[in-house]
Amino acid sequence: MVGDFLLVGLNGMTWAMAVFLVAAGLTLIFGILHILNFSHGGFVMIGAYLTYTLINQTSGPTGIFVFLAVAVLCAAVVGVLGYVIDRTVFERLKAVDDSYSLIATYAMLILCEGGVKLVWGPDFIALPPPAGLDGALLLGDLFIPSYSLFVILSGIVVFLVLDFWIHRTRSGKVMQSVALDPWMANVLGININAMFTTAVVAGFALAGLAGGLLAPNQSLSPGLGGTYIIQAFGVIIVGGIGNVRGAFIAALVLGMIDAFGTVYVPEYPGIFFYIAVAGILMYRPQGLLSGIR
Amino acid sequence: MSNLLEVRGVNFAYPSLKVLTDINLTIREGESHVIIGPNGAGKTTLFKVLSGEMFAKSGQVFYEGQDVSALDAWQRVHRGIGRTFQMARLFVEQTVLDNVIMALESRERIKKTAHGRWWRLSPTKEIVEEAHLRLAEYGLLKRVDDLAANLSHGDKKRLELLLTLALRPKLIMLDEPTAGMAPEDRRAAIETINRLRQSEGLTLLLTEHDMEVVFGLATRLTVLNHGEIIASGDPEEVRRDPTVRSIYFGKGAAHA
Amino acid sequence: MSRGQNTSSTTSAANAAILAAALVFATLPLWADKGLVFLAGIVMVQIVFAVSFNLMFGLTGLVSFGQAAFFAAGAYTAAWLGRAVPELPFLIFCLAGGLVGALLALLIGVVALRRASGIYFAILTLALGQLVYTLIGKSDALGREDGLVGIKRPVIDLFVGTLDLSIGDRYYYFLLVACGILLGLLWWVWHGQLGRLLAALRQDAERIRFFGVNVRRYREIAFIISGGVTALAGALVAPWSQIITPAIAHWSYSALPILFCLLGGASRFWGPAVGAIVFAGLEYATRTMVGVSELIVGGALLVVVLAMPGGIVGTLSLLARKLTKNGKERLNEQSA
Amino acid sequence: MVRTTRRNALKLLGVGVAAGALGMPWVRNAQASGPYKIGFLGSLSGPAESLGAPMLEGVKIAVEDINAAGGTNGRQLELVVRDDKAKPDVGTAAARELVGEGCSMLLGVVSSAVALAVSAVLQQEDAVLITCAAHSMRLTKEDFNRNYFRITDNPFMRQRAQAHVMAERFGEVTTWGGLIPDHEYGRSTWECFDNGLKTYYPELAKAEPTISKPVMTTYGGSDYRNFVASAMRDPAVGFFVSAYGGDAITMYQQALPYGFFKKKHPIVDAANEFIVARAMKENFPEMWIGSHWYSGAFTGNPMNDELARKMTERTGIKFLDGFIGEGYSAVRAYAEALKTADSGKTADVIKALEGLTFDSPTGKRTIRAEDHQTIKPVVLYRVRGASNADGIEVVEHRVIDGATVIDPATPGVKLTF
Repeated sequence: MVGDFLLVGLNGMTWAMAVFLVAAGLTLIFGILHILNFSHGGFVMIGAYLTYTLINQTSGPTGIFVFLAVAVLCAAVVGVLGYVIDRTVFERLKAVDDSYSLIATYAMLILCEGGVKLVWGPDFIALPPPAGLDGALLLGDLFIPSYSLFVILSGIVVFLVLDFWIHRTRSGKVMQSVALDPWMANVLGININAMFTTAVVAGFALAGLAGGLLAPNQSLSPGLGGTYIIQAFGVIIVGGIGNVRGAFIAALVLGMIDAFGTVYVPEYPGIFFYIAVAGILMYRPQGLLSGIR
Repeated sequence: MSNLLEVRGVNFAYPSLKVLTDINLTIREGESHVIIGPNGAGKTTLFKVLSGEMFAKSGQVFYEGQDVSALDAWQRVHRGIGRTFQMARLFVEQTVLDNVIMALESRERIKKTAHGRWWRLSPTKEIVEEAHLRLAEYGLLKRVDDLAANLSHGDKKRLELLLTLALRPKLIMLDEPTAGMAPEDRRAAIETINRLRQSEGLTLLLTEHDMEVVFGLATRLTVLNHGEIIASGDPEEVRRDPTVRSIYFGKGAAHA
Repeated sequence: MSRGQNTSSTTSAANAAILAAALVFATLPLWADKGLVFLAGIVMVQIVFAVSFNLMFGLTGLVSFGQAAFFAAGAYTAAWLGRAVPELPFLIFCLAGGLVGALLALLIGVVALRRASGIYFAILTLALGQLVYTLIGKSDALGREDGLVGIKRPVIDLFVGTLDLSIGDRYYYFLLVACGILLGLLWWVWHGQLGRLLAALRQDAERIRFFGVNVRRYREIAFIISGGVTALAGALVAPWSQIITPAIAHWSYSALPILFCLLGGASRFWGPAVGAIVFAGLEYATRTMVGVSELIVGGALLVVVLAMPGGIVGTLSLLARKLTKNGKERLNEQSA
Repeated sequence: MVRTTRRNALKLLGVGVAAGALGMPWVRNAQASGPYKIGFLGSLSGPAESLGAPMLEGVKIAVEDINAAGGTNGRQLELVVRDDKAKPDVGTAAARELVGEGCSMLLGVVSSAVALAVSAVLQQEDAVLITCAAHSMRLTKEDFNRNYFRITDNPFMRQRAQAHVMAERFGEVTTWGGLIPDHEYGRSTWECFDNGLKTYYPELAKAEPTISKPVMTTYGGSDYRNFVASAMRDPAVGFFVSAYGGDAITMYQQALPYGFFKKKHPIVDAANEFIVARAMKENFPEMWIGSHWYSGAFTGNPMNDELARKMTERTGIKFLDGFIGEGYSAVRAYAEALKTADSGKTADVIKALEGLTFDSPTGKRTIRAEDHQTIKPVVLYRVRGASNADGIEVVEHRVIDGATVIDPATPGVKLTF
């Protein structure tokens, strides 16, 4: 019974950290530019496909470090894509109403799907976890897949790095002030356009990184872009606008509720996520935490 | 003169900041009551509590002898309270005329007359005529078709006053009605407001910074400092009140 | 009186366009193939869906991301009643569908509007909508994941005789008339005192509050009318598509009216209609371009949004205003 | 891999553009002479694209073959292609459009939801539909109508045949569980498999099977770990899985580290063909998979060998999905029926199809006149990952005579056990 409880908790954690990895970049862009980037999932997908292709270029079994290196490389590539998109699309979205950015990024999601299909084809693809992460640890009679642990660890590391950046470094604090009051930041001589671009590039790089790290988590198909996006939306809104800490907490809370709900009320799998989102927003209409933190 | 608005023991606080402390205040019918005080004294908060935008943590607000403490702003408007804002609030995407029509129709909706039925496609002829009449009265007739957003600062203030008065309130609360106006406009505004009070039988409650306006308008004066009322009464009495003087000019000046 | 900035010439041009579109829809079965007629029927319903949504979005300024829940509520109610009590007249099913949608809107609206606003409201309605979606997919009476199939087109009793709508293009014309009536109603609400009040409420809720308006009540009213009419559109679509699946309650279906409104222009009554037609046209034109349709649809959408931030109708009317203004200036110069 | 699929996409694009050029919306002619027009309706985008695309390839090869051999009744076959995006409303619109263009003979359809939706409007549109994959039992049971035909097997045949083989081969495995997506198709496969176990274990293994309540899963998700954990806790040894496509890949991939496939054996996969195996390659755990058509099971049949050769030539893929064979067979069925129904009129085509026996890559097939279900061999193969160039190998295959596992023809009546 205790073992069951632990197992479900662990699965909830895995889900939570997977969604947090996707949500981290989303909440960063949302916090600074107030653009709810629908296409974020699309770029996570591109990161995953790129990882697949790069890993297949290497011969023999892939080790963890090669895998990590590839994921970081994909983050860089998607980050560059982010720079291009910032210049061509987001640049123009600053002047228009918030809801218009929703449709523009929705269009970009469709474009991502079309692009992935053109390059990689419509067939399902699977990438196995790298050597060393394909097994499981045995804790008593509890099976813990090492890849699950890897996802959990990745989520925590990404969170800690982001949190350190935002709270402990100068550029992070500047970013906070831009999010709070771009006008005032501008008055104080901060190049806010550069900060906007930094946020977008960082957000996209995080999408690419999430795609790379999560590529072995599920099957790859051109529909992958839509798989995580609604969960990620829920997480960043419940967490509070642009709040990385909030998103982290929200991911954990929602992941646990969903995992235990799915196990103990199997007739309605997946419904608990939405009940939790609605319930929390009704209790705390501005999310758990607010402001970029 | 009977009491129109009565405030009894009102307190208001934000989680870490006490804003209003034990406010007791009476507004008599027909008077022009001005509240003054330094920035951050709690004038705007007091206004919000009186108008129903925010609710006091404790204490009551009576209007025409009835407890209105629990009523929302829109309900207090139904009872006859109107207000303007420091920065004039208008429907900026609509024309000046449409703004006035919206106010007049709202009045009719409150009175539940045929002019205020929600399913009415266009405003009735009477409403449109009245709107033009009122605009003419305020010298805004030539701006009828302009977007409210394109009006000058003074015109915006004037239009907002028109809109508020169009609802025929008994008590009108003006939050710094002359803020940002040129001196000559100020004088005109004092004149208009005084004329209105007399012709329409209005009771006025204002906040104001400009002393010329304060003494041009006030029949009674209340001084608010750090969320407390430190003096209230005839303007000249208040002017001579030692506590007020000590707060404004420092301790020594009070005896001068 | 002059409201808005439409000059008479642009107004008449817009009227001509509306008339032409109505004419195309009305004569479609005479010259187009069945597939196109079917699509046109869907588009008509989607127009009502989008315009009723825009009552909240464009007029009142609330973004709901759960509008599909109302559409599905109407469709499922009407289809389910058609099975449970087939002897009752079809119009009762439609009205019941609308009523259920309105009630659901009341429920969701009261809860969501009381608590959240802005993007939080959008995500709250999204979550509530997904709840409805999941519950429909798990309900045996509603056919679970596979939906209700083989929905019959009705025979309506017209007092003087019965009209069998299952024959030929009759249901299409019925749909045309029904959607026309619903759009007429929405037009009335949009342009009438209520609509003007809601528009004012969007621009400055504080000001309208001091006009003695219970802001939350009116937002709820907008939400309920919007939900009710959306549900009516759903009720109408069931016998047309003859199958309904939970997909019509999914969040991606809620994204459609937002898409139409922004594409066409949310600030104008007919904007969402233009958006729906343009989007359907785009999908129709790319339907055989297997493999690249996503690229074309996505690309076109992106270009339209970036080039026309006011939507198609908004941008066109801005253009028209500029043109007529230039024309007037030129006229003035000439006369001078 | 990447290069071939891109070439495929371009080829598909070519077909699409040609079809688009043919399919002008204002053409409303139903030709009494000239070529017979056949409408392909299938998922060419969206989640089921990788199923619809090979189906279309099979259809195209059949049309080319028949036309190269002089056509039917001296008339050529003409193919018009439409995408249903696996959405019922898009499917119905596309079907109506095809009919409007004179294609009243429709075939294809991957998704059951689309099949049910299109099937419901066939009579109204005066068209015939032969589906090549849609497996919902409702189509030939409670929602049956005379204008609908199924060219392939159904869950009753498929899953009972699978249970048959299990009872025969793994008589000692008497405890069974399932991982079932919670939709009609999923539940229906489980009911049929459950029925098969109860029928064949006592008969063939002389043992009563103990069957657990199946684990019902979500679909289209990214996390199946909790479902896998539930299945691991289940005492059952044999497992039946009917998760599909990407969901199956995700589930298998997440099940691997738990040692699921070491603890549970045998695994029966309802219908994934080679889709999942080709994706997972060396990591693919051994399982028994149901298939519409497997070329290796019918070598020696000239139609089979020729189809397999052409397909492998075109795509470079060695392990071909069954959808190809079914698309091919559906065209063959129409061609055969048209020999007697040379008018091409719907009523005549229906009459000719009822009870029709025709040649297919799986040998002779007969369409039952009563409920329009085809009697055909049911195919199963045992596949596992391998360290060869393809990454997978077929260890063995079994073909069960369809007539021995088929359901009684009861059109209009819901299937009950």
